[in-house]
Amino acid sequence: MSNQLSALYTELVIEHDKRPLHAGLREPFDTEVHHVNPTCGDEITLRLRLAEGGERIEDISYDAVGCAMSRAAASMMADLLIGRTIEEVAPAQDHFEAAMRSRGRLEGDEDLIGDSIALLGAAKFPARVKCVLMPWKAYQAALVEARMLGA
Amino acid sequence: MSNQLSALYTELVIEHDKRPLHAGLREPFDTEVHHVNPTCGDEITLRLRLAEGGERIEDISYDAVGCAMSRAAASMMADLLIGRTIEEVAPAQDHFEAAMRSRGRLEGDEDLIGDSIALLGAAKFPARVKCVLMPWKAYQAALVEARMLGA
Amino acid sequence: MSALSREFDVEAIRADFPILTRMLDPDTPLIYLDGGATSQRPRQVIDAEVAYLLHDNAAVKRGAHRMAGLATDAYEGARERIADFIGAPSPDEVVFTKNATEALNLVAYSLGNGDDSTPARLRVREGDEILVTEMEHHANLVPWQELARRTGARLRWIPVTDDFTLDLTDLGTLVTERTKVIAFTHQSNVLGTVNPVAALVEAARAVGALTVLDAAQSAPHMPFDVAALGVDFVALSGHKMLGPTGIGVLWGRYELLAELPPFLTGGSMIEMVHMDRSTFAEPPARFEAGTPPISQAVGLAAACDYLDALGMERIAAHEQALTQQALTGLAAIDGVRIIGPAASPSRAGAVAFDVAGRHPHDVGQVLDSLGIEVRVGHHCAWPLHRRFGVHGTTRASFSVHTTAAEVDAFVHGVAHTIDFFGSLS
Amino acid sequence: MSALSREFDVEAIRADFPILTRMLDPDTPLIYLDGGATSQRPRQVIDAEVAYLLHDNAAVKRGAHRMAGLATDAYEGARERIADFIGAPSPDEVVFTKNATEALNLVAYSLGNGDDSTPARLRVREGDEILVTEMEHHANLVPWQELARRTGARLRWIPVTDDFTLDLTDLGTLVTERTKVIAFTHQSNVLGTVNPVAALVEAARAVGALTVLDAAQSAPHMPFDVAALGVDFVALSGHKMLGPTGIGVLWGRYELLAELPPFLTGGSMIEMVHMDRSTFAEPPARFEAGTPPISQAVGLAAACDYLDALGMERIAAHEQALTQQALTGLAAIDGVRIIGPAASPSRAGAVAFDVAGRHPHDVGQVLDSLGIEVRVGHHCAWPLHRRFGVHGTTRASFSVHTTAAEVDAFVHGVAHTIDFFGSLS
Ligand SMILES: Cc1ncc(COP(=O)(O)O)c(C=O)c1O
Ligand SMILES: Cc1ncc(COP(=O)(O)O)c(C=O)c1O
Repeated sequence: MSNQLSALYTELVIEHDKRPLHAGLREPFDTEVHHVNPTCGDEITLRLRLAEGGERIEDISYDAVGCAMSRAAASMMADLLIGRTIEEVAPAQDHFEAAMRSRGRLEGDEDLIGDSIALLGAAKFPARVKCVLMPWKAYQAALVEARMLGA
Repeated sequence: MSNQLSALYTELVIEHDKRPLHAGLREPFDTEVHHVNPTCGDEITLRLRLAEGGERIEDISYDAVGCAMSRAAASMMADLLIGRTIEEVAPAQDHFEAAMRSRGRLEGDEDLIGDSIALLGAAKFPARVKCVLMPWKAYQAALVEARMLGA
Repeated sequence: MSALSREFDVEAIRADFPILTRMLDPDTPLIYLDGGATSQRPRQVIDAEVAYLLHDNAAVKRGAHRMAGLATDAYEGARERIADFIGAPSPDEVVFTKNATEALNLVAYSLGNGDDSTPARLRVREGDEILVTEMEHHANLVPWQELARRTGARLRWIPVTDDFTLDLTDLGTLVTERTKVIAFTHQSNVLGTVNPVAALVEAARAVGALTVLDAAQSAPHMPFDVAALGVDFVALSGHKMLGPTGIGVLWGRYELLAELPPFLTGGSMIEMVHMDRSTFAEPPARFEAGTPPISQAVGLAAACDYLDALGMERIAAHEQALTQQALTGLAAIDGVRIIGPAASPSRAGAVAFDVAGRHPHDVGQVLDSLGIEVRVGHHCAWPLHRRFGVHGTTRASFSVHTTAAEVDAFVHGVAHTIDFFGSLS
Repeated sequence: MSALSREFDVEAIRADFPILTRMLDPDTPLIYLDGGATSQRPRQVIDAEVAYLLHDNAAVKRGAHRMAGLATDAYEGARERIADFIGAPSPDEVVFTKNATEALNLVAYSLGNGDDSTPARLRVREGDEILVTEMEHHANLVPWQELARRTGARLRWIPVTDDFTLDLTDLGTLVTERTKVIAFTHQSNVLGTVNPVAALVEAARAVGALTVLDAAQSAPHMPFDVAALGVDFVALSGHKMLGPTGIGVLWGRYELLAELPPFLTGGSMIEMVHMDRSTFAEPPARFEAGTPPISQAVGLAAACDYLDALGMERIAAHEQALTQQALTGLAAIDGVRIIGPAASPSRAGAVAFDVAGRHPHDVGQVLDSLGIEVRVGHHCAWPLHRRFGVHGTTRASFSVHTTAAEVDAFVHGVAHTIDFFGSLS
């Protein structure tokens, strides 16, 4: 197995791909979004449930069709975010997106992003960056919608 | 004066440009056409009058706005065609068009095309070929129309 | 292998494509199997474009100076060259566009742009029908959806059989007196299927419908002759036939182009312009608004020279042989399902497949690590993928410069992919 | 001359344009004064395009392999470069088209393509008004005539004064509550006049109309900043700014692009496609159907680098000086009438003129015999020529590589033309 591939398909990625956490669509939820990657046809439906006046993420459930990277990304993200406050996770989100877009120049901070650190091998492959960020974009959209509903 | 220019603006061209023959629009006529060169905005209105059951060109009258070349071409053409039969002039027309499009490779036959031989200097300048052929195109269109009316 | 393809000197051809010597990693040479998306350019094409730029560059059709004459000659000469390459009776039937997509949009928009002076045949209106197929590239589907939406016409489609061919069983009911256009692809960019042009042309003629052929995938890979095909319009892309990006071709029968309303408007396509109204030039000028892709036309003409020098028959034979090699190789791998007819020569050199349980992105990623560049996804033919119950496929496509050794490497690469993912816990 | 333009090393610049060493006749060097029609390309632009083709060429945005990644980087990098060059707040506001003409058609068609879900502001309908000017290039006139024809909207125009500027006297009545669009040129390609953008933007804003700026002639010749101009859409051509043919740019405010319906449809501009309906991607992808002009975008980015390295302020100063030199020179020749403002710097470097009694073709022919390449005709601005009672004009336009000696040769050439025809019987 080449170094290149082992940097991408890490054990953690394979594990999350095979046994994704928090997968499936659950009730109750505040908002649901559906995102598509138009270049490959991958899709994610994501539901967000907030608590404490919209400050805490009570649940994220999802249904993701996609490659190993994007499925693992969804699983890792849900596991990272559920139960935490929006304020708490904002830096993780920013940091992860920046690192993914850095073409490998930015090393990830595991304390901030947890298992998702295992995805950073994909940062060198622009087409795969989209796969990995799709669940995060969906979360963001669901959050924006939830805030609009709340406002 | 450069050779190039003297081959274009021959004495005959200048003469026809200054004192165009058969110019102006006259009655009676069978058909009238209006042609435009869309790249420079030059225009010609040409009237054709046939005789002898449509076999002989009784009159060609025209109003031409254009460069020296195109004005001279109209004058020379009218002078060449008026009074002759359509059958007689067809070879002149074919020969002149072929020579004009030959980029100077084809020498003109003065017996066939008369004064128009003086226009062949323009054959090396693709943009000017259009100017020179415009009156001939107009004649051709007027003839086609006349025949359709006659038929 | 036929005598023809044995004569085909791929190594000599490869020497014309400098990019093929490129390394992806220090020890990974490039194996480019994505010519179906865009082809690489031989140096002859690059050189022709550069030579034009260094000697004759000027605006075409607008100037009277000598440079403008030279540029216009180069541009109109390219039009003649391309007319000759596709068997067009006249260069005036060749319209330069920016890509095949614009060529198809041109027809779709122009058919909606007419007024009462436009012949009924060239005007799509409410109640009319437009027929496409289920295997179309989005470029030959969405413009027709939009024409239908704008005009109130109805879009219908010919389904695809389980054997990856057009299902013509109900053609008699799909083609009606209301059918104004039948638009279909010559060769599917996914399945490789080559469609029965004659049958569709006959059905269209019977009701007076126009035929629009998407030849983006076929023209670069087989002898191609618009006159013999009998269709009314053909769309091509320069960048898929060893030519530049930024140029495509619409071919159309002159008598149709002569009455078709314009699409893009602006400079060089007019006859007279007043503030409140304009009249338009004859074809092909009428359909080429603005400064055209001049150096790109020169490059495309050089690409036609290059293809013709190799010989389209021989190119087709070469690619057929490679296709058969790939099909046979993939068929022997457990878990690989080919999305397309199983055997050449009833089909051409795009080989799309599904690897059981593996997303195409992951398949493509492993192949890429071996230097093998194939395309993954829905290849702009989403409804076709839905038809076969897959989200996407992996597609290899073969070019004049592809070698049997590369096809071998590709087949081994696919086998390796399955092993690789199998080995991960 | 200002300190700025004195620093401007034209000889060094000329060394970058290999075509300038070309001879038209054995003893006639090329004096290219037709940059207003199309510019020549410095070797840096040609080299950038060739380097891309030799190393990174692949289809963009459609593949996942490394080559596709490199090509996409090159293409999207070019978008960022151009965004930066024109002062666009975001590269997502930069749409690549095939030329300025397509950019203008894109806006005109999209404004007619909406349905009830489209914001009223972005939908032109019967009874609406579109305002243009009498000095427009056909590219910014005919598309609006056609939009008016298709929708039943009314086309109106701002007249031009005898002083060759827009006549804003009746602007208050020309701009009404029904005005949906004001489309106007930044700099006339004939007169050289630079229009009062701020006044027109203000008038448009007062009634909620969109502004569309044709910057094909201005952006290559002066510091240009879309954000500062305050317009809503801007059209540019690559080939007029030292870049390739086959590429143009539409810039639009993101919030407008985000709600504007698509124009060309096909691959890469969709979100989801079903047989009977599709949804569309976000801008800029929504407006880039099919394979885009990839290597051309790379070339255009290199052209921006080149222009910025020279400095747009310095380029403007250089060309201003040449323009003033030409205006002064021509003014001294009997029988020459300049069609445009008499003095720089209230105008830019296109100098059109009429030679009493002489058709522009004949003037251009004599200049051409001296190696001086100027444009003749109506320059795609026919109504403007009608306005000034001329059938056509002769136009010289100046570029970064134009020297004072060339302008001198041009002025002498015009004098010589008059002598030449005067000498003929
Ligand atoms: C003012 C103006 N607008 C638009 C255009 C059209 O540009 P293009 O032909 O590149 O589309 C031109 C150039 O001809 C121009 O000068
Ligand atoms: C069958 C088919 N039609 C149309 C197209 C569109 O070509 P382009 O993107 O060059 O416009 C393609 C290529 O993507 C294709 O494969």
